[in-house]
Amino acid sequence: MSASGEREVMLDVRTQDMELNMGPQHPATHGVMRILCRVDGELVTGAQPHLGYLHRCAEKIGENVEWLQYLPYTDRYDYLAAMNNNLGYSMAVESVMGIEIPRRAQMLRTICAELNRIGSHLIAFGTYGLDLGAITPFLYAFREREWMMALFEKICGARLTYSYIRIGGVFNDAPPGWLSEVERFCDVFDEKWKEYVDLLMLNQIFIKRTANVGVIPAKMAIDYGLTGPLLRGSGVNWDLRQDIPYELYAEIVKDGAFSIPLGSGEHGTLGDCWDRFYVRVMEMRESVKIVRWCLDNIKPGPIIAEIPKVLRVPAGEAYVGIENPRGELGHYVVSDGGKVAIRCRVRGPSFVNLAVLEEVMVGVLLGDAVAIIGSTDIVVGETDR
Amino acid sequence: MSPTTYIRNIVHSVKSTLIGMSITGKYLLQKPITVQYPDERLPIPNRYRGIHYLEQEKCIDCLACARACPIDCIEMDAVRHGKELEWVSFTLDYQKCMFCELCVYPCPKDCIHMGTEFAFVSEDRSEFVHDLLSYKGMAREAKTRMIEAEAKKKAKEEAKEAKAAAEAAASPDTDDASDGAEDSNQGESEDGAE
Amino acid sequence: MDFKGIHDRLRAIQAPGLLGADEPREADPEVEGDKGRAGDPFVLVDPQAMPSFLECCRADSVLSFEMVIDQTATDPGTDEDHFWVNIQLLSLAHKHRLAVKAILPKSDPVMPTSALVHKTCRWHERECAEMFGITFEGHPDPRNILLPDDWDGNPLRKDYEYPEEYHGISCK
Amino acid sequence: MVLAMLHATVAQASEPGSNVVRDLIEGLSLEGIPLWVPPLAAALVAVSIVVALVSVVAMFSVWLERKVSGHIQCRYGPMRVGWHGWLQPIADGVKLLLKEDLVPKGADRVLFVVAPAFVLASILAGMAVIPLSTDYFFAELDLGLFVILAMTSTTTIGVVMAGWASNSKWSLYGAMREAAQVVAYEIPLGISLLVPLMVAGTFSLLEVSADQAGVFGMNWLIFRNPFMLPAFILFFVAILAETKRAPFDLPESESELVAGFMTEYSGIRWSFFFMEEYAAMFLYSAVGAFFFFGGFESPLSWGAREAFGADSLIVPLIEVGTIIVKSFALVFVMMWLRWTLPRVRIDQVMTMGYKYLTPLSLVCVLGAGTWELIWNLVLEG
Repeated sequence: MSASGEREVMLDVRTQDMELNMGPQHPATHGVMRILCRVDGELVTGAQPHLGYLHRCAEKIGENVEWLQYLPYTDRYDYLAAMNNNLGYSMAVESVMGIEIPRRAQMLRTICAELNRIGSHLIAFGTYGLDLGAITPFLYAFREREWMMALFEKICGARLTYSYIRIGGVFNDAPPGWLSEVERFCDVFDEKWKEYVDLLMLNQIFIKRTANVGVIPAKMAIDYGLTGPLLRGSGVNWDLRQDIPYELYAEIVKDGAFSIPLGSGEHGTLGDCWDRFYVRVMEMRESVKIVRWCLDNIKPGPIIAEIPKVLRVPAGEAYVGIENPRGELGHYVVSDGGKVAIRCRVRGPSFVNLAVLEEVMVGVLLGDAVAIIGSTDIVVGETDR
Repeated sequence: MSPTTYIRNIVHSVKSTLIGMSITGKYLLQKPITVQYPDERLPIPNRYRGIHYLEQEKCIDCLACARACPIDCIEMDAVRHGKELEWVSFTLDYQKCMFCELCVYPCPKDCIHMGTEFAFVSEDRSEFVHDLLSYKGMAREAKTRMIEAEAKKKAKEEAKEAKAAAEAAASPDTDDASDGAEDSNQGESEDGAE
Repeated sequence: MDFKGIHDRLRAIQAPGLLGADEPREADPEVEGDKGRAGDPFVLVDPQAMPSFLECCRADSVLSFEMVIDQTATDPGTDEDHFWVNIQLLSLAHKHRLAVKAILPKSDPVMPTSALVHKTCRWHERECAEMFGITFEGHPDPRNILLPDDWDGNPLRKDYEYPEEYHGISCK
Repeated sequence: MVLAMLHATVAQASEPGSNVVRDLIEGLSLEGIPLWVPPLAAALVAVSIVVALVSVVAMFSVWLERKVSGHIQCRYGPMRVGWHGWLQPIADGVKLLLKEDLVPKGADRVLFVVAPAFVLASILAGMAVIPLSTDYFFAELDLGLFVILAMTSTTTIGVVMAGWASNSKWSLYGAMREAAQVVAYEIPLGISLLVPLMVAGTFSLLEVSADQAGVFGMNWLIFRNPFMLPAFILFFVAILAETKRAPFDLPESESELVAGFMTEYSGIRWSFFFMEEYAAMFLYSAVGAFFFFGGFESPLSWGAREAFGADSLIVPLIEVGTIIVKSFALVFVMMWLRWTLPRVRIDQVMTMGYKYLTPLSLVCVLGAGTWELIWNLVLEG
C-alpha cells in the first residue's frame, strides 16, 4: 500500500511519466486552480500549483478606494468567511487609528466571526466529504450552514458577502430575537455535530482514505508558515485567539470557555489529512462554546465608536493578524493620513497554506492527491485575491 | 497484517457502514427541509439587501450615495429650480453593484433603501442599468409649488421694483433697507415650499 | 516580549543588518507638515543582509522567530525613490511578533532571497517580484505566480500604467 | 451480442417447455410464409421486449435514485414533471436525445461510437436470461448464471474501449481502473456465488427458484446454510464493485477523474452508460434475488398458487412482481450505500478484492460445502 513500495515494483517495468493537468476546471480544485501533476500510472510523482485564475487585484483596489469603501472587497477574497475578513481589515485600520471599540460591538463581532467560522468549517467538512466521494454529508453541512446564513441575513441583510463588521464597530445592532435564535442554532448544531462525526469522521473508509496521507510534520509546517488547522493538525498548539488574543478572546480564554483541538495522529501519523479534518470538526464545537459565552455576557450598549463620516486614517502602518477559519489572515495597511490607503496587503492563509502542496503531493496516489488538496481547505478567491 | 488487524478492519468497516446507514436512513424517512421554490418561498428579513428603491420626494440630489459607492455604480442627474428638483435620471448599474449597502448609510434624508426583491433577469445587459426614479421631471406638487413660488417671487419683485422706483423717486438713500426686506421675504417663501 | 525588549535583544546579539527601529510617535507641532506616525513599531534592516537577519532571529533562543508570517513590499508613492520590503515575523514559542522593514532603492531593486531560510518566502517573494519588480537573487523558482508569465509591468507599483489590452482582450 | 441472443432464442425455440419465444413462434407459424420468418420475428419481438424492459428498469432506477438521494439529503429530488417527478427520466431522455452529438478531436471515432452500444448490448444479452416468471421467459438455459456473468463481464471491454477512444487522460484512467477493478472482483463474485450453487445444486435460474418453493414460499437458500449470509454479503460487495457503484465508483469517480471513462461523452451515448449501470444493478440484484432470496418464491406467490392453482393467470403476474420487488429492494440498498459512504482508494479496492473478499469467499465455500456434507451425512445417517 505504501507509495514507495509500489514505486519499486513499477521500476521493473519501463514506464513513462505523464503530465496530468488537474484544473483549472476540475471538481477537486475547489475553484479555478490548476495543479500540474506528473504521474506515473496512479502515482503522483510531482505537483506544481498554478495560481492566478481568480486574481482580482484586491490589493490594488485597496490603494484606490477609500478606507470604508474597501470593506465590501474584503468579503470577496475568502468568501466563505467574509465576517472574519471584515473583522481583520477593520481591526487593521482601527489599529492604525488607535480607536476603542464598544463592548457590545466586540461581542457582536465575536459572535458573527465564530458563526462564520462554523459555516466555513461546515463547507470544509462537506467538500472534503465530496472530494472523497461522500455526497450526503455535504448536503447535511449545507443544511446547517443555511441556517447560519439566514441568521446573517437577519442581522445584515446579506448571505455571503456580509460587509457587516465595519471600521469602528458593526453596521447594525442585532434585531430583536436574533440572539435567542443564535442560541437555538447552537443547541441544534451540537446535536447535528455528533452526526457529522459518526457519518464521516469516524467512518472506516474515510479514516483509511485520510490517515497516513499527506503528512505534514510540525517542522515543515512552521517552515512553510502554515497556520490554522494545518498547523494545529500537525500538533502545534498555536491559535491566535489563545496565544495573541485580540478583541474579547483574552477574556474568553481566561474564562476557559473554549479549548484548542490539536491533531494527535489518532488513526495514523501526526499531521495527516485526518488530523487536519479532525481539528476542523472539533473547532466547530469550540466555536459554538465561544458563541454561547458571548450570548451569556452580551449587554446593551453602543455598537459603533465615534468615527468621522469621511474616514481619515492617521499616517502610519500596522499589521494585524486574526485567526481566520483557514489560518492567520493578516492585513498590512499603510496610511499617509489621507482618505485612501498607500498599501493594503492581504496575507491570505490559503495562499500560504497552498505552497506546501508542492512538497506533500509527491509519491501519493491520485486519489490521495485529491484528499490532500481537500485537506488544505483552500479558497481560491483568497489564494489569488 | 496480523490476524487481529485483519478481523478488526472487517468489523470496523461493517460497523461504521451500518452507523452511517442508520443516520442516512433516519433522514430518508423524515420530511425534507427544502421548499419548492417558486411555489413556496422562505420569508425574507426586513434588512435584506436586495434591489434598491428610492423615496424620490425626499431625495435632495446631494450625491452622498454616489460618493459612498465603492464602484461608482450610482449616477444621478437633476436640474435645480430654486429649491425644486427636476429629475432627469437616478440610475444604478446592477452589473457592477455588489449590494454592500454602503450607499444607504450616508444618506442625509434616509431616502435610498435596499428592498427585498432580488431576482433580476434580463436578456439584455442594458436593462441592468436600473432607473430608480418613479417619475421623471417634476412632481405636480413641486411644479405648483415652484410656480407659486415663482409667482410670489415675481409679485414681490414687482412690488419691490415698484417700491424701489417709488422710493428712488422719493429719496436715493434707502437702498439698504429694501435689500434686507427682500432677503427675509425670500426666506419665508422657501419655508412655505418645504 | 514587547517591541523594546525585542529591539534591545537584537542589538545585544548584533543581528546582522540591523539598522534601527521606528516607533509610533505623536505629531511634532514644531515641525511643519509632520503628521507623526501611528500604528506598529518596526525595525529597519539592510535588505542585503535580510537572509542572515532572519536566520539569526530564528536561531536566537530568546527571540526564536520561527515563522515568517508575511512578506510583502510597499511602494510608498510615485515621488519616493525606494520600496519597502515588509516582513512580519512570529515566534510561536514566545508569542510575539516583529515587523521588519527593509528599504530598497527603486533604481536597483535587488536583494538576496530569503527563500532558502524560510520556505514560506518562496511564494511571497514570487508575488513581490511580479508585483513590484523586485529581483530576489538566488530564488529557486523565480516565475510569476499570480500573473501570467508574459504580463508586462509590475501592477502594485504606484506608477503602473494599466494596459489597454492583453492578447486581444480589452482591459478597460 | 444480438446474434448471440438470437442464437440462444432460436435454439430454445426447438426445445419443449413454456417459453415466450416458442409461444410466439407457434402463434406466428402460419401457412404460406417461409420457415425462417417465425423464429426471426419472434427473436426480434423478444429483443424489443428486453430492450423495453431494460429502458423501463433504467428509467425507474434513475427516478428511484434521485428520489432516494434527495430524501436522504433532506430534499425532495425531482418534483416538477409529473407526480413527484415520475416523468423526469423521460424528460431527461428527451433532453439527452436532443443534445449535440460530440466526438472529441483526436478521438478514435469508430471505437468511440461503438463503445456505448457495446456496453449496452452486453447488458441486454445478460438480461435475456432473467426469467420473468416460471412460465414466461426468453431463454431458459441450464447455465443461465454463467451467461449472465459472462455477458456482464464483457461490459468492461466496452468501458475500456470508451476510455481509450476518448483520447483523454481522465477517460483512460477511468478505463484502466474499471479493468483492474472488474478483474479483481469477478473472482469473489464467482466464488461467493458458488455457495448458493452448491446448496441449490443448479445453475438454472428457474430451477433454483423452484428449489426454494415450500411452505409460505419461505424455503429461501439464505436460510438453508449458515454460510449463505456471509456469502451474500460478499456477493453484494462484489456486485457493488462490478456495477461501479459507490463506494467502488472509481472508474467514474467524479472528484478525482472528472467523470472517468464518460468524461468525453454527452447526449444519448452518455445515457447508454447510465442505462448500462442501472440495468446491471438490476441484473445483479435479480441474480441475488434468485440465488439467495427465493426467486419467485414468497408468501404471496405461494398463497396465489395455493388459492388459484399453478395454471392461473394471476400467478405469473405475482411472480413477476415478486422478482421485481426483490431486485429493487437490493437496488435500493445499493443506492442507500452510495449516498452514505465515501469512496475507497484504488489500492484499497484491490486490497479489499484480493485480500479480503477472495479469501473470505473461499472460506464460505469451504464452510458451506462442509456443512452440506455433514448435513447430508446426518440426514442419511
